[in-house]
Order: sequence, then structure tokens, then C-alpha cells
Amino acid sequence: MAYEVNLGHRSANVELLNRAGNHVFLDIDGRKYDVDIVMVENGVYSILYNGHSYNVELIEGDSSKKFIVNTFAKTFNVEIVDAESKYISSRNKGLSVEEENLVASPMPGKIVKIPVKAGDKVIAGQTLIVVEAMKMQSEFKASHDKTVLEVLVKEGDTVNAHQLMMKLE
Amino acid sequence: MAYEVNLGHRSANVELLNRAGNHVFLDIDGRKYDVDIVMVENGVYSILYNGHSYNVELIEGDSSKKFIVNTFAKTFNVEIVDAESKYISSRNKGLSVEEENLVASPMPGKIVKIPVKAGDKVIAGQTLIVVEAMKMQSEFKASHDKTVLEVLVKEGDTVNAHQLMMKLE
Amino acid sequence: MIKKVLVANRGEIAVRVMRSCREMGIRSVAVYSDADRNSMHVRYADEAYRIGPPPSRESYLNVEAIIGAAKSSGADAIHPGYGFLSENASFSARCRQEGIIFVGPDPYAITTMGDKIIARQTMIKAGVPVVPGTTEKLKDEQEALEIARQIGVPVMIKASAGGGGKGMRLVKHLDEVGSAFRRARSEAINAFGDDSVYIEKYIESPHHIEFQILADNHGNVIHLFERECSIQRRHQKVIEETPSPLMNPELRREMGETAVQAAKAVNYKGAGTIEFIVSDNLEYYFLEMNTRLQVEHPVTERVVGVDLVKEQISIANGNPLPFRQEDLRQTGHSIQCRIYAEDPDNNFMPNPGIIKHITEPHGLGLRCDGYVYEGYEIPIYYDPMITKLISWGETRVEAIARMKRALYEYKITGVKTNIKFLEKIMDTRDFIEGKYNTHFIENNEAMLHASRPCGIECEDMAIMAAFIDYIAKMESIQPPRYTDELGSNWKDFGRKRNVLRL
Amino acid sequence: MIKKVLVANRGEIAVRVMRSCREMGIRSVAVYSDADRNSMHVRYADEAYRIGPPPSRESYLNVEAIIGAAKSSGADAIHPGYGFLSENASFSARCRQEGIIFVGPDPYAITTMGDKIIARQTMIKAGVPVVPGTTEKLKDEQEALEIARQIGVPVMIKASAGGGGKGMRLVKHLDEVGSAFRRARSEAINAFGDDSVYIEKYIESPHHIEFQILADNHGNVIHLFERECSIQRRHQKVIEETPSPLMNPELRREMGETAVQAAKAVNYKGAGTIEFIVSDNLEYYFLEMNTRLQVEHPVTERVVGVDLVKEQISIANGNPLPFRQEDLRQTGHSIQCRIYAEDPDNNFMPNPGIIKHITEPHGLGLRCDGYVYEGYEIPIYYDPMITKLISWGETRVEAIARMKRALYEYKITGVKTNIKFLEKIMDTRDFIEGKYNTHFIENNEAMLHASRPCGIECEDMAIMAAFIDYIAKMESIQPPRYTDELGSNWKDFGRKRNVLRL
Repeated sequence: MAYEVNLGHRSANVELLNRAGNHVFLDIDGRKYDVDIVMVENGVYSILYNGHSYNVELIEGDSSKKFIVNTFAKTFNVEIVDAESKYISSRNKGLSVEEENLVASPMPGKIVKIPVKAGDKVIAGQTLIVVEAMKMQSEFKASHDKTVLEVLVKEGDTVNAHQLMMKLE
Repeated sequence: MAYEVNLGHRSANVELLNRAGNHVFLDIDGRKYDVDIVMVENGVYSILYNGHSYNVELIEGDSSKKFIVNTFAKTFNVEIVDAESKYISSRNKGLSVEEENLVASPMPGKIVKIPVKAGDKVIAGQTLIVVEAMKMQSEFKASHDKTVLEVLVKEGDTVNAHQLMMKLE
Repeated sequence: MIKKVLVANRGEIAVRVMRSCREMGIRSVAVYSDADRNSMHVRYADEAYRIGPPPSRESYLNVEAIIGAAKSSGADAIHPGYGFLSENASFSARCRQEGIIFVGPDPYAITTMGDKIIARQTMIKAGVPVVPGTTEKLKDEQEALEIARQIGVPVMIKASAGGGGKGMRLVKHLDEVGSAFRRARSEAINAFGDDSVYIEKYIESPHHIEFQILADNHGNVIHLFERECSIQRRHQKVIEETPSPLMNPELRREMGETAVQAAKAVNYKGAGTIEFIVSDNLEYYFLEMNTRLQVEHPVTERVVGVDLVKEQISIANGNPLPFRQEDLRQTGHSIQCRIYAEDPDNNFMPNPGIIKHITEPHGLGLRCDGYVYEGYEIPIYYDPMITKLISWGETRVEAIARMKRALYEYKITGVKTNIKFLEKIMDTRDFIEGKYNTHFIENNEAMLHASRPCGIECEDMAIMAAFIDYIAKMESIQPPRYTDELGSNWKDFGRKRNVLRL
Repeated sequence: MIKKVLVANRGEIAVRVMRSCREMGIRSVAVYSDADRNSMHVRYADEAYRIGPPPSRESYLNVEAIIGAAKSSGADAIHPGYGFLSENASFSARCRQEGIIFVGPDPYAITTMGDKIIARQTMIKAGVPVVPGTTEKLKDEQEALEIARQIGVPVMIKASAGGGGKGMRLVKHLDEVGSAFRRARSEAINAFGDDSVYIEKYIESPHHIEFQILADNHGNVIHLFERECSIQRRHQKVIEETPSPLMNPELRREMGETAVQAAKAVNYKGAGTIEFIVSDNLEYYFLEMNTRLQVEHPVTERVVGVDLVKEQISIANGNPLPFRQEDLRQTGHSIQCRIYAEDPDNNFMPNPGIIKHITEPHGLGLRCDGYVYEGYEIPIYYDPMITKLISWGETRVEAIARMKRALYEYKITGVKTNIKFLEKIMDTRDFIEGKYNTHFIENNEAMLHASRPCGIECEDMAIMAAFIDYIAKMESIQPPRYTDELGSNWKDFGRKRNVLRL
């Protein structure tokens, strides 16, 4: 069975052709790979391919199908698209909230200031919320003229990474 | 509820009196302890008691009730004796095989030589089995005059730590 | 004789101080906020006391709580580390009042060096060169022009109440002084409600070079040579090294003597650092004195072969310095990289979080001063620096090669760090040639933010690892058995996955 | 110029060699047996090739497989590390035949120094002192007495075919020579079927001191001073240090020159070590030469400031040595402890197994050369040494204090180690005073095997941790939900348990 795997903006077609213990034979976008792959520590894979020794580290993201993957050179977001994800994604078509309408904090921190409230009309560039982490304050600003739909946090709250703080429309 | 906890040859009476988050109040053999105890890494406990900072590392043994515990000074075998263990131990009374009749390897290794076979009579000091690990051979010898009841491994086998290799009687 | 030291700090510096205490047979006492119960310094110390809630001003800046912990534990001395209360004169005074040794200078030295204007005046009196210019408000255009002529262009006209570049005017020709003065003044009044401006020589390619000094209670003051600290982002040092690539023996001797003079001028005791600003043509000016241990002290320790924390404690014990100036030598070259939990591609935004996996570098010529461990959650309340990586080499070339090797070995997942950014600095021509000043990061922006190439095979490896991980998980989906769960632990769980069962 | 090095070894030394390769910009190639697929050297290398099943003779001693891997990978050079093929003259010759650079001496030097009798004769010819005595069979009592008189008592009469103390007789007075000769001979014939015996001077309190040498292809030979290696268990070194507490400048100079002479006598090239036996009154005798890198080379690297692996590769590249004898100095003091997976309380029986948890020491003046990691299973097939811990101090006292601190910080669970045994050595008076010889461990048996006191409070803490762990587990017993299992990973699992939910 072939899977679709998204790596950043690239979408790859991946098929597992054969396997025996750590030896895995697969096809990625038509390239055949015969590799020896072992998880040596949790989340750390050692891959031997054609004599080359690769080390790849990964962390599971929000779901079991999403990963942050570190190679020597670069960090990627990787997502496995299986039948279930395709079904969900087809069902959600047209229903999805635009990402720019959701204000989330990229890192954990503390809400220092919320100079707007639900119902406010805001203009592009206007500060919506100020989050402090490690002695540095970050201001989140509106990208376009919008209306504040809902404020989900209050001043003094601590937030987790990727926590939704505000909805706009 | 009080538990019996064995530490080496010592048997202690332990009772959990109260708890709130990491703060635990307990009684060990009549001594009252009010401690702040946290598992900081898996198997690594940090205990603050009376201002003192203790680090205790533990590994689970064969069962969930047995532990190898490292303190700064010493390593102990610790066993929790709960109702279930007491019941099993009372049922087994009189049935238990004497430990000296069981030959087990203390470490993983490879069986180099078995100079005896089932049915052989052996005398105290006679070599029963030779195990090699890390370029060093260890000879296991009979402690008393015995008869070999059963040989559970063969030459060339690799054995795990604590694996039973031979039964005597 | 000090027998027990309370370390009024957290993070790597708390652990570092406790390490030297342990080597000296001195017991160490940690203090911690509620955000730091699991922090390494609490685990490392012999004793530990809670001092308050997470925000610094309620814990690590809470003088009463810290003095209380010192009294409860019976500590003889308090080591303040850097930051927090380390340059707080009233804390130093309070310790003395309470009969506790403060491992650092007396309140007089802290106060004098803590006030920019007083420090400047004191240095001028002691014959230490300061950046030419005024500190007082300029009366009028005429005075501005006179002074500009005296000190020579380029000069900078600055608002006394200023900051953030506002009310600042660079003057390259004398005939611009008048208009620059007027504009700076009008900007100043608008921005700060105060039209005071002053004038200062402008250093075009400034180098930040500092000298480590040690002074005992018997009048002996020595320096332990320089540290080059010009590589900074947002005015925070990122990389430090010693010897400085800019330095020559003559200048080193001269600046070292000046640093000793500066310390003597405030009757300094303990370890301290004189910071200088140095121009491309090697004119140097006193900038400020840090009356405490510096973050970058390890490069000096490595090249001079001295444990500065031990020396601090020895001085606090009243011992004379164990060496004279002529006993000290610089051997080889040392570089320090500060590893921050931050996102270099997003304006260096801090990135606290949980350390999922960490592998720290080891081997010849490396030192790694950190405090995080697997499973540790870096709190949101404090500094984003998680580790200092220090390399040593027989030559600067070797120290750079070793640092690159160390950064390659350093693996951390769970939080974003500046490790790849530091690797790129090591590959930057200006750095390799040792030709850089405080503008280094802005001058090399493009190169430092370029992402490294990951070819199609490299990409496929990333896809493969994620795919195989996913497949392995899918195939093992079955409610774990009761006994499995009981018997399993973290590491066993890892072990079971060592061999993939696809 | 060497561009790619195959490291024909495993464990810490393979990783250590690869680290220097990486710093030199040289690609590294690992070879591994089936027992080592997960081993650190395979992960660390740029390339990796399987060479056979777990037993050494089928993998790490398998010349064909290793040469094959070198050819497949296109490696220019092979670094043999220590052990395995490092002192195998025919392997060195084979590499040359295949056009691969062997990072080590030529077959002649290996062969000459590898044969005890030839080495002894070669050294005598070169004027290097050897242990007085004969190597040939003694004809009769008369000859025995004559030689004993020449070299002076005490002497040892030894069976040529001997070993394990059999056929060995210590003679303290000349009038005992006759009976000792007869008894040694009869024991020898009974034990080995060969009555050849020889006579050798007996060194009562032997010290094992060795000199590191470096020799290039241009006739330059230098030494990098001594290492004291007298602390041994079962004839294996446990602790090494430099400088030797026994040494004085005059003896150092003389022995160093002798070591250079010894190396020149076999036209040596590369890094090598001359081992000496030294008596309490500082008579020294050539013991053997190790024609490779030593396990204990890091103490020399630290005190002399030289990367010996880089020098080996530079010599192999045909470069002249970059320094002369007079450029080299010893700075401070360095000690190495070998950490073995073994049970010191059970005759040092090896203890392979899975590393459950490991915390390695860090900070000023420490180096940790290891290869194990959490979750790694130490194979049963190879050496039980898992890490070398190297401390440095301005003085020997500081180096010891730092080593104690490092051993305190070093935590490892899952396998038994000799860490606590090493800590006790650091606390032993003879060691602290630097007054020890190869009998140190037997002389201090009682102290070294005494268990440390753990008072009632310490015991209660052990009970408490186990009890709380058990209770927490009991209370969380419920079949984990499907989604939990899917979403959980190792580290998250740990994290959930960070805060006890009792």
C-alpha cells in the first residue's frame, strides 16, 4: 500500500516493498531504498544506506501522524497522510477556519497584555496580545483589518506552545 | 494501610499518612517523615527532607514489587511485601526449591563448557558450568555433594542475567 | 574558613559554583522558586530551600527569603553567581550585617561601578581612558561644536534620557554639528520630555574586549588577560574567545595594567571584569566594570588554568592570591558558544519547553556547562541560556574545528536552539579570519540565516524515519496488557523499540 | 593527504579517533559486528560497514572483511585503535600491500617489539637497561648461583614455559639459590613438561611507569613525558596519572632519553609507548613497547596539550613533527579512571547489560571518553570498559578532588560498575600521598572493599523512593487508553510521572 507523506511543501509517495528485521526495502517517489534502519534511542533512528550512516531524530507532533524531524542539515515537519486523514480532510473541505484568523503562541509563555476585547474592530498591524517568555516580550499583531471574535485567555494566564489565544474574523 | 518493606536484611514497617501533590507524610518504623518527593527523571527521585537534598535512583526488578535502589553510599535490594506477596509466600511455604540447588548466571554471557550431564553425581567444588562474558570466564562450582537433576542450557548458548542454567538435588 | 555556601542563583551557574564547592569540600545550599523544584541545582546541592513563587522578584530577588534560607541552613557564605542579586550593593551590605560572607566585592565597589557617571568620573581620576565626550547636558550649539572639535569626528549626539536609538545623531563632519544638535534636541523633547543631549566619540567598528581581574584583601590585584566578546545579538553576547584575534602583546600588557588600575581605583576585592570598547586602530576606552563572575569566565579558566570560583572563595576566606602576575600565561586558545533555547529564524524568540532528548558532546578539549536533562521542562520565567559549550585548541584554528565538532555532536530535541546558527558562525569567513566587531551578526545576516542544503537523499531519510516510526506504531496497536504496563518502565519501553518489529 | 579513515575498532576508542578525524575534516568509516549495529561508533561515523558475527575473531580480527570494507568505502587509511589488530604485524604489512596507509608503525617495529626475547636483545644492544638476568635456560645450579651473585639478591627463578605463579621461586639470600633452583625445576617439569628455568632480578615494590613517544618519517623522535600506571587489578590498569608522583626532573629527563633511544632502535614511526618497571629506589628497566595508542593516552594529551590521534594521522601523512623536545612542557596534573562494567565485590566479574539511566559528569577540568548511552545494551563479547574519566588540576591535590567530584556526578543504573571502588581509591591514604606501587590494590584490600556507611536516614530514603514508586504505580493501574498509547512516547511517559499523582 502506498502512502502520501508530506515533508514541508513536498508531497512524496512512499511504499513499503519488503522487510526483514531491520532491513527495509522501500520506494520513495520511484527511488528504491534498501536500508538498515534501527531506533537506537527513543525517537533517534540510525539508518545505514549504501554504506552511509545517517542519524535522524524525530518527535511526534499533535497526532501520531505528524512529526518534527531533524536531519543533520535541517528540521522538517513531516505528516503521514493515510486513508483516515484523507477522509477527514475531504470532510473538512470548505469548513476549515483560515489560519490567519487564529492567534496562537509559538512558545509557552505568560500573557502580559490584551489591549483588545471581543467585538473590537482592529486594523492591520495593531497589537492584539503581548506574551512574555524568558524575559522577552513578543507582540502579536493583526495581519489584516479584522474583528475580534473571541478572546480565549486573560492577562496573567500562562499558555502552552501552540495554544489558541484569540479568534478573529 | 501499613506495608512491610524489605531492604537487604532489614524489614521495615511503612505507612503513608498523608499526601498533597509532591508532599508526602509517612511513617517508617515509627519515624515520621514529611518530605517533598519528585520523580525528576524516570527512575530518579529527588527527595527534600529537612532541607537536605537526596537523590535516589531505582530500577524495577523481576516484579513490580522488587527494586534495586542506589543511594549515594550504597546499593540495596528493596522489596515491597503487600497482601498478595504474603499470600503467595504462605502458599509456597514448604514448596520452595532451595536456592543452592539452582545454578543461575549472575550476568549475561555465553556457555563455554558444561562438563557434567543430568544424572551425574558431583562433589563439592566440582565445576558444573563455565560461562564467558567480556573475555573473562567464570566457573560455577557445586557448593556441596549433589546430583545433577537437569541441564537447561547447552554449550554455545547465550544466557541472560539470572537465567537458570542447571538444577541439582 | 567557609564550610557551607548558599548559591543564590539557578541554572548552569548555580551548578557550576556547586561543583567547585564540592571539590573544595564545602557543602552547598540551593535555593529554588516553585518553577525550579525539578531543576538540576536543587538535585546537585547538599541542601535545598524554597524561596518563593516563579517570578524572579518574588524568589531569586527576594532578599528576605534568601537570607532566611542562609540562616536556616547555617551557611557561612552566599555566592550570588551572575545576574539576579550579584550586583546589588544593598544585598552585599545586608549579608555583611547578618554576619554572612558575600562572595563578591563590598557595597562601595558595587555602587561606584554601578552608576555610569560616577564610574566614568572615578576612572578619569584614576587615569583610565574613557570614551571622549561629555556626560553633562550640552549648553548650546557652540559648546557642542567646541567639544566635537576637541574629540574629533565622527561623534554621536545622544539624548541623556535616551534609549532605543531615539534622539541619537551621528555626525561625520564638523559642519553638521549644528543641525544634528538641534534635531537630536527636538527628538529628545518629543520622545522623553527632556531636551538634555550630550556628545560622545563614535567608534566605527567597535570591538568589545574585557579583562578578567582578581583582587585579594591584601592589596594584590592581577589580571588574567582578555576575552573578546564582540559577537552579540540584541546586545547579548553569543560567542566569546581568548586570546582576542585583535590583540598584540604590547596592547595586552597595557590594557591589562589599565584594568588593574581601574580595579584598584574602587579598592576592588574578588573577581571582576573591566569591559573596554576598542576601535579598529586599537584605541581602547573603559566601558564598564562587572563586579561579579561573567558568563564567559570559562574561556579564561581554560587558557590560564585557574578555577575562578575557587579563587573567589579563597579570597572571601581572606587568603592572599596564590600567584603573581608574572606566574600567569595564556596557553592555546579557547572559544565559548552560548546555547540558547530560542528560534534564530524568528528574531531569536525564546523557546522554552520540555527537553525530549539530549546528547551532549564529550572528548578532548571540550567543556560543557549546562543544567538541563531529558524530561526537564525549561521554565518560561528565566534566561533562555541552557548550556555553555567551551572548546580549547593548541591554536585558534583547532579551537574552531573542535567547536564545530562539538556543535555537530550536540543534539537536542523538544525545544528550538541556536545550535545550527552557531555552526554557521563557525563557517563564516570573517569569524574564521578573526576579523570581526560588534556588527558581525548584522554584517553576515544573509549567510547566518541561510538554511543548509538537504538534498533529495537527505530529505528521503527524514521521510523514511517518520514513515517507519508510524508503520511500527500502527502494527503494534493493541491494548497493552495489564502486566506489561506494570512491568514496563520508560527505558524498557525504549528498549523494546530498539529492534523494529514491522 | 588522508581524506577518509577506516577505524578498525569499536567502543570508546573508535569514537575518540573519529572525533579527531572530524576536527581534521577527514571522513570516518566504521566497521561493526552484528553485536554492534546499535553501537555509538556506527552512529558517529560518516559511513559504516558490517564485517561479521559478534565474536572478535570473525569480525574485528577478520582481516579480509576489514580490508574489504576499506576498499568498498575508498578509505585511504586504517586506524587500528588499541587491541584487536593494532599490534598485528601482518595486518600492517597487508595494508601496505593493498595501498592503504596503516596509521601505526611498520611490520618490522611491531615484530621486533612483539617478541619478548628479541625485544630484550634489541634493547640491550641499544643501551637500554633491561631487568638483569637471563632469558636462556640455566644450565645448572652453579650457573644460577653465579648469575644471582652478579645481579644481586633478591632474584626470581622462573619456569620458561611458566605462568600463573607456577614454577616460580623467590630467592632472598644467595645460600637459597641451590634449593630454589631444584624446586623450581621440578615444579616446572611437573606442571609444563619442560624443566627450563631462568633467573631475573626481583623488584620488590615495582612501579609501572611508561613514556609516550612520537616519531615521524624524517628521523625525529620525541617523548611526551611519563604516565604512572601502577594501579592495576588482575594485571589490568585501573588508574593512570601524569606526572608520576615518583618522578623527579633528572630521572624524567634520563628515562625520556632512554625511551627515545628505545624507539630509535627499531626505527619506530608513529605514536608508541615504552613501558618501564621502576623500583622504589628509582632503578628503571625496559619492560616492553606498545606499538600503538594506549588506553591512557588522554592524561598526556591534557598535560602536554597535544592531540595524539591528530599527530598519528599527521605522521601517517608524512609530515614532520610540529614541535621539538624543548617545546614541550607538562602543565598541571591529570588522572584517568577507567570505568568498567564489572562487580568489584565479586572478583571484578564483568557485568554486561542494558544501560537504564546514565548521567555523565561535566564542567571545568573534566573529560569523559565513553560510548554507551541510555537504552544501549553492552554486548557480552568485548571489553568491559565503558568510559574513561579524565580529570585535570593545577596540582595533584586538585586533580584528585576533581576526580572525586566527577565520580560523585557519574550515575549509571542497569549494570554494575567499579565507580564506588574508584571513589574509595581516591580516599585511600597511599593514593592521596602518591606512595603506591603495583601492589596497591592488594595492600589496601580491606579499605577498598569496605562498604560505605548508609545510616538509618539514608536507608529510609531508599525505602521511601521504592515505596512511593510502588504506590504511584498501583494507583495508576488502569488499562491505558488506545489514544494515550498512540500519542505517548518514552519521554512524555517520563514527564507524566514527573509530578506524582498519589
